[in-house]
Amino acid sequence: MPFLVAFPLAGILTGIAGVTVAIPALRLHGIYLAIFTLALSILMDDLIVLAEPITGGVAGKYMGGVEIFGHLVDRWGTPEQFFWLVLAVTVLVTLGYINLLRTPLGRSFIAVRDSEVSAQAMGIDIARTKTVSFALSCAVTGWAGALMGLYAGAFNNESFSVVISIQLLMMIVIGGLGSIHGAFLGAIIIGFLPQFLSIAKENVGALFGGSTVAIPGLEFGIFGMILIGFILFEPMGIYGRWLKIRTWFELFPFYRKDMFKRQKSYLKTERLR
Amino acid sequence: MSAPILSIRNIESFYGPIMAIRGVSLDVRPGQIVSILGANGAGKTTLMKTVSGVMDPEKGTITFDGEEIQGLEPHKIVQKGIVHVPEGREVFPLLTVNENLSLGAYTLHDKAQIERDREMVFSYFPVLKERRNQEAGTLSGGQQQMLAIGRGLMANPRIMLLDEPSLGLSPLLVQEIFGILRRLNDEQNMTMMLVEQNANAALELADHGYVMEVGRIVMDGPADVLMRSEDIQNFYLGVQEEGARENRRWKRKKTWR
Amino acid sequence: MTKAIRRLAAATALSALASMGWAETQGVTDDEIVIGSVNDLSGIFAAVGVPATKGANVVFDRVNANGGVHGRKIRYVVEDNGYQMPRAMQGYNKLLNRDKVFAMLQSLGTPMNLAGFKLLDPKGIPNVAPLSAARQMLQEPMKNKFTSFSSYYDQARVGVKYLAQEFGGDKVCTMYLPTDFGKEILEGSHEGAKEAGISFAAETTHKPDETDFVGSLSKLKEEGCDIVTMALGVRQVITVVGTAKKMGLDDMKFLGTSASFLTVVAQVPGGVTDGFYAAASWQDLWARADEPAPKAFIEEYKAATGEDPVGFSMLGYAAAEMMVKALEAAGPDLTHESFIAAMESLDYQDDLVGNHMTFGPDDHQGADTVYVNVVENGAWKKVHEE
Amino acid sequence: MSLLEFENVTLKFGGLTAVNDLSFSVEEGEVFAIVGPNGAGKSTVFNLISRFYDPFAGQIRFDGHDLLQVKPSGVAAYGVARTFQNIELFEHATVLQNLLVGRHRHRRTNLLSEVFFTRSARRQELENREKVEEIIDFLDLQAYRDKMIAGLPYGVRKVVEVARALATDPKLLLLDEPASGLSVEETTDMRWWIDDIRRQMGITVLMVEHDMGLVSGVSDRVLAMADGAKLALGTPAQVQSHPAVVEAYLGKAS
Amino acid sequence: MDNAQLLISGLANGCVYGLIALGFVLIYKATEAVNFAQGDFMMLGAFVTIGLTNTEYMGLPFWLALPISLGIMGALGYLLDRLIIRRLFGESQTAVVILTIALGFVIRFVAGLIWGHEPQTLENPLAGKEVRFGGLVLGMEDVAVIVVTVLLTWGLYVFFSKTKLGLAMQGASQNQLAAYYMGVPVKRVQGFIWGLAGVVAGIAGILFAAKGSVDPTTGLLGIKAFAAAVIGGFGSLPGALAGGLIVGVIEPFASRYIAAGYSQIAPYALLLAVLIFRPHGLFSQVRVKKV
Repeated sequence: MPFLVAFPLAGILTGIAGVTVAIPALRLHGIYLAIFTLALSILMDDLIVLAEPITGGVAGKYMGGVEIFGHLVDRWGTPEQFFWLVLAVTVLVTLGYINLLRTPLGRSFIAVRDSEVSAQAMGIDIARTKTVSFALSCAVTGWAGALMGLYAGAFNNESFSVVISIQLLMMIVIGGLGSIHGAFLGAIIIGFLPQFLSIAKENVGALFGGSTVAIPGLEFGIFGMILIGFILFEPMGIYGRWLKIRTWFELFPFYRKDMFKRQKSYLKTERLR
Repeated sequence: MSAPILSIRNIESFYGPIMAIRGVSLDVRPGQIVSILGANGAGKTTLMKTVSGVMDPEKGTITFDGEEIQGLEPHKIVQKGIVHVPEGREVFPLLTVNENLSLGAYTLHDKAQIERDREMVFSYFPVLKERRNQEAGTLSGGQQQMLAIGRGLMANPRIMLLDEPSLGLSPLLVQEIFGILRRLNDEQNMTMMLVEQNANAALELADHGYVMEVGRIVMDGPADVLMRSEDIQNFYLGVQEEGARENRRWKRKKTWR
Repeated sequence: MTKAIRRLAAATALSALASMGWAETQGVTDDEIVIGSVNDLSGIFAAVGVPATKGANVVFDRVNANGGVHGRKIRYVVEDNGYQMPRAMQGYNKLLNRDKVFAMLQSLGTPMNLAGFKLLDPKGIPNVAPLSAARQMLQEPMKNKFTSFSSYYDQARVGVKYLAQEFGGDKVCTMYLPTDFGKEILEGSHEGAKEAGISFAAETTHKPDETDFVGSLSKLKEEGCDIVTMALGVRQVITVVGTAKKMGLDDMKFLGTSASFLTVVAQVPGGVTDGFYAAASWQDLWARADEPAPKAFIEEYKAATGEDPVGFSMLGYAAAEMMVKALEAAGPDLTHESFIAAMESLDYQDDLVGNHMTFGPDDHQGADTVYVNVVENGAWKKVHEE
Repeated sequence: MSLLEFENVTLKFGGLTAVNDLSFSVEEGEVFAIVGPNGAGKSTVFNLISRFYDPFAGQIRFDGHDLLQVKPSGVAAYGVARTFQNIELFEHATVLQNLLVGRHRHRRTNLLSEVFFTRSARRQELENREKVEEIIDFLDLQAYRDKMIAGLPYGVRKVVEVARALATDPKLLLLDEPASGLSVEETTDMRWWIDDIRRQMGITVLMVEHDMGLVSGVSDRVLAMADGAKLALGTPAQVQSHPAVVEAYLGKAS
Repeated sequence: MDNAQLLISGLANGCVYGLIALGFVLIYKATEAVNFAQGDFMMLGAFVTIGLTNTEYMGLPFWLALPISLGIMGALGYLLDRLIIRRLFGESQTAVVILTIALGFVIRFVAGLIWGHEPQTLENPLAGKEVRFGGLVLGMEDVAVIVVTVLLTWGLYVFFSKTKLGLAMQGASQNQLAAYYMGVPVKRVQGFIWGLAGVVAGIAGILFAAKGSVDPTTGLLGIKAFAAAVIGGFGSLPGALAGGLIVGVIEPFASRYIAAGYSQIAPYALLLAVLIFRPHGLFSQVRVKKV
């Protein structure tokens, strides 16, 4: 099957998979939904192994380059082409996303998030909205998976583990929750951080004249500390920091230090639905 | 006239960059009922929250019984005898009515006293007794309001801060609640600071009134004097000539603006 | 006949080498050789990757301190893959493009290695002694791939055969995690049962977070299993053996592979693991702590790192020694071709791991022996080799 | 035919009867108020119309449709909009976005045309915005158009909720305590707005309210409820002077 | 007979899940935050005790080490709240969730740094002893786990429902503002509960380390315990125990009777089934909001 057919199809199929997941998950909220999806991801691992004829089981599958209009796009052979392919997909998806957010469907997402009762009273079908959101996010993730496969060249049941899901979540936190900017900023940081750390590690090692001795888990440790730092000092992520800097310049010289100081706030139970 | 038990001087509070109260000063004397009137967003609730410590003031002092209490943690302020009765949605929804009342007496230790108080609350609000084993979240809006007031009474406060006790209550209940407040003031000499939209009832009950607009106190005086003021009558008591329909959008300028 | 063809191939390779003699080999400068590794330093196999890396560093530091190999210092760059595919790919990328490594040593993880081959093979970069005992480590093109030891498959196969002959069991069963590691051992157990002429009776599957094995052991008991091979996490192996003892399944022989062949497994307090078998492709370190080679290693490792070595430290050390030997044999004119030729010429007795390492043009697996060991009084004891 | 008909509706929660054999009807074009003590079942009537609860017995018809046959999200499609006693706005969105959500029942586009923002999607957005701006003008919300709900004062939120309900272009508007917590000044505004909603927009209004001044000022008919059942029904003056209503609800003074 | 054995060891194992789940529920019940590092706390508790007890480390007598390590764990829990979590007071619980996930990374890193990555077993007086009745065998550690878990669940249940402080904690989780209005020192109460959760994690860790062995990744068991808490209906203490027991019992029966390849997914499949049919767990703590 040509890539240009297979690729959209991948999104559609994962979208359908998203729908099948969404239907039983419709009545779930918060932690219940979180653990539901977590359990699913654990199950998925085993399903991939069980579905060996399709998935190649533990041995996994391999993916070479693909041809688009006669251009060979291969991670290893023609990295520039690969880059353009990924960039194009990312830009298109982001544009679609922005469009969605300014049209009825996108607004109904916000409505369902903030108040299910009044969304219903506005004529929004909660079940359908949630299902569509699952389908869309799964479809986009499916494309990401396809590109990831093209990037890694090989994938099996362990390629896409829970740890990656957690990492993705962390990306969003570091970038800034709930904004497209934040997602990109976070992805950039998380993408470069491991490489940056290992480079830094070598240089530090060289500085002290020692060898590049590895400390087990150092990266995750540092990663965790950076995250804790962000949540404590810049809960809005890098994007939030950027907004503050922008405000500072916009208002200069009228900026007050406590402009973003939070007044005490208090939580109420989320056990009422 | 006795010395004020609660005295607020030049308080300023912020929500982020927005100044919600801008230098408010007021006094409450022992045994007095003080009403604060004002439009929505004038800063009345913010003022109360600042007194009870759930918001920090940026400037100014709050003196209670000779001690400065501004910026103290809220539970310390409760221990000193200031109890804030929030509007009705602030009950503990998954606890029973009885448990809500017990928590009201959190700072007290005399078990017999607590049980007496509980019976007193039940006598004021019989419906709460009927529903004492029901989860508070399942009560109707008005019943939650009653529970919030009853819970405040359980703390045996020296001064009660009441935030819109009549919100969402039927006219009959509003009368009853204000009757209860009156009785508390008469029988137990309870000091109260009251924020109300129902200015009629509030001024009727109060000894002294303050009017807040956009974070400032713009007017104050004994309740009966305020009730006679033309501005108050126009803007807070709803006493206005039912003019011709054509004039209905015409708004009189408030003299203090 | 085949020999002639091979010689011809070697000759063409040589002439090809000569024709691009100026082409610089990546990762080699006048004073440095860069060796890379994509290892797990933080994920679920950190307990393997970390000591192995330290062991290798001990060797490289010593060699560097003594002036390096043919005047070149060795720089060993280890990337952490956290046992994740995308991280592994990033690691390979960095090593190949930024560090321009000459060869890879001790990359961990079967799927990660397999994916890495896609990058290594086109550049002909050698992958030496990967920390994976899967058979695919020597898949085609085999030219640039070298492993030290026999695969899990062979370990399970030989172990089952030994136990069958020794104790006359007639039913083999396998407890495994459904991963590449588990499947290898499962297949090896099947093959071992076939070769021993007994039957394969049952299998049970598990999750890495499973902590209770009463159910699966009852099932195996019900099926009448005599020999149980295990492809589980280390903690789980200990629990399984302990639980079986409690349940009184004394006739069941448990067999692990090199993945369970760890000193800690033998040293579990209370003799819980006594009587547990492990088929591995090297010999235990601490059981031979008094023999000269292990003793010297333990001392050197302790002096360099300040801690006691474990089995994987020994493997890392041995792999690095092998790398150094090959680099030395390749001579001062170091290219991939000269290195591969040197690797293929290696033939030495490694007293530390207790193996004879031989390579040849069609033998890229160093040691072929499988050692069957048993825990006795808190230590591993070798009972069989094949 | 009446616009909204309740016919012998009964609803029980566990052992508790929340609505007891209630019948009433709302005529097109009128302002109909429900009054009654706290816990009388007034909000429950609204929630029945919104289909949040299934009645135990009885019929609810709107504009000739059997309401009991539709899902909660289908009620809006018939032209019923509502506000909530405790304000249920979309907190983390702007006033404008809240109002645009109100337009959701008029959505003609599908997922694909929205993702690609096709001509029809663009045209629809323009129409929606136009309609919403009309309502913003009508309720004097210009100053708050791009403000987040989370930071707005209580009085403004109440108005925004009415605006959002109006954005759906309803035939029937349900207002649950529109004046509670409002100052006298704001209540007066609300009163004129309700009047305009009925007169200028031709929308029928059904409201629950405690402020008898507002109720008698704008409503044509009043239903007084107690314990889930009908206590009295008639003009504001009739109901206000009904002895049972005075005893259970209004008390001495009024 | 066979099944009785499966049941009883499943119960013992389920109690371990229940113990960790108790920690989750404790914090949730008092603060409505979810501490995703609870499993890592347990691992830490196990290692702290190993560090105090085992001969290769400090070699203290077990019964002396026990209170010390529980004290350390309690202090760690309290300090965590005091120094970190308290700064997030009043912020969305998502922040706490992500923070504790990150904290888990850090704890695993630190534990690996101190105690290494190889599995270790706690030297304890119960090791190797077992109880037999009829043909059933149960390790002494298993008996200890069951007894301690049941007592602890009962004790905490009484604490929450009968004592003033317990009531105050429940109130504080439902409405922080109102709790303050009642004079409940909400932050201090939360610090106390984090400390208590640390102690519970310590107990779980000690029992777990005595029963099997621990390494720095042991904390990932927390995911399964979290699932158990959710099955029970997050926020209910008896629910946590029930959920733990269900998961614990389903495991041995699944691996005994369900075909290989499928048996290991049984607990997760069960979790999905429970959530589909009872979206808020068996002992649901979620109510419908009145509008």
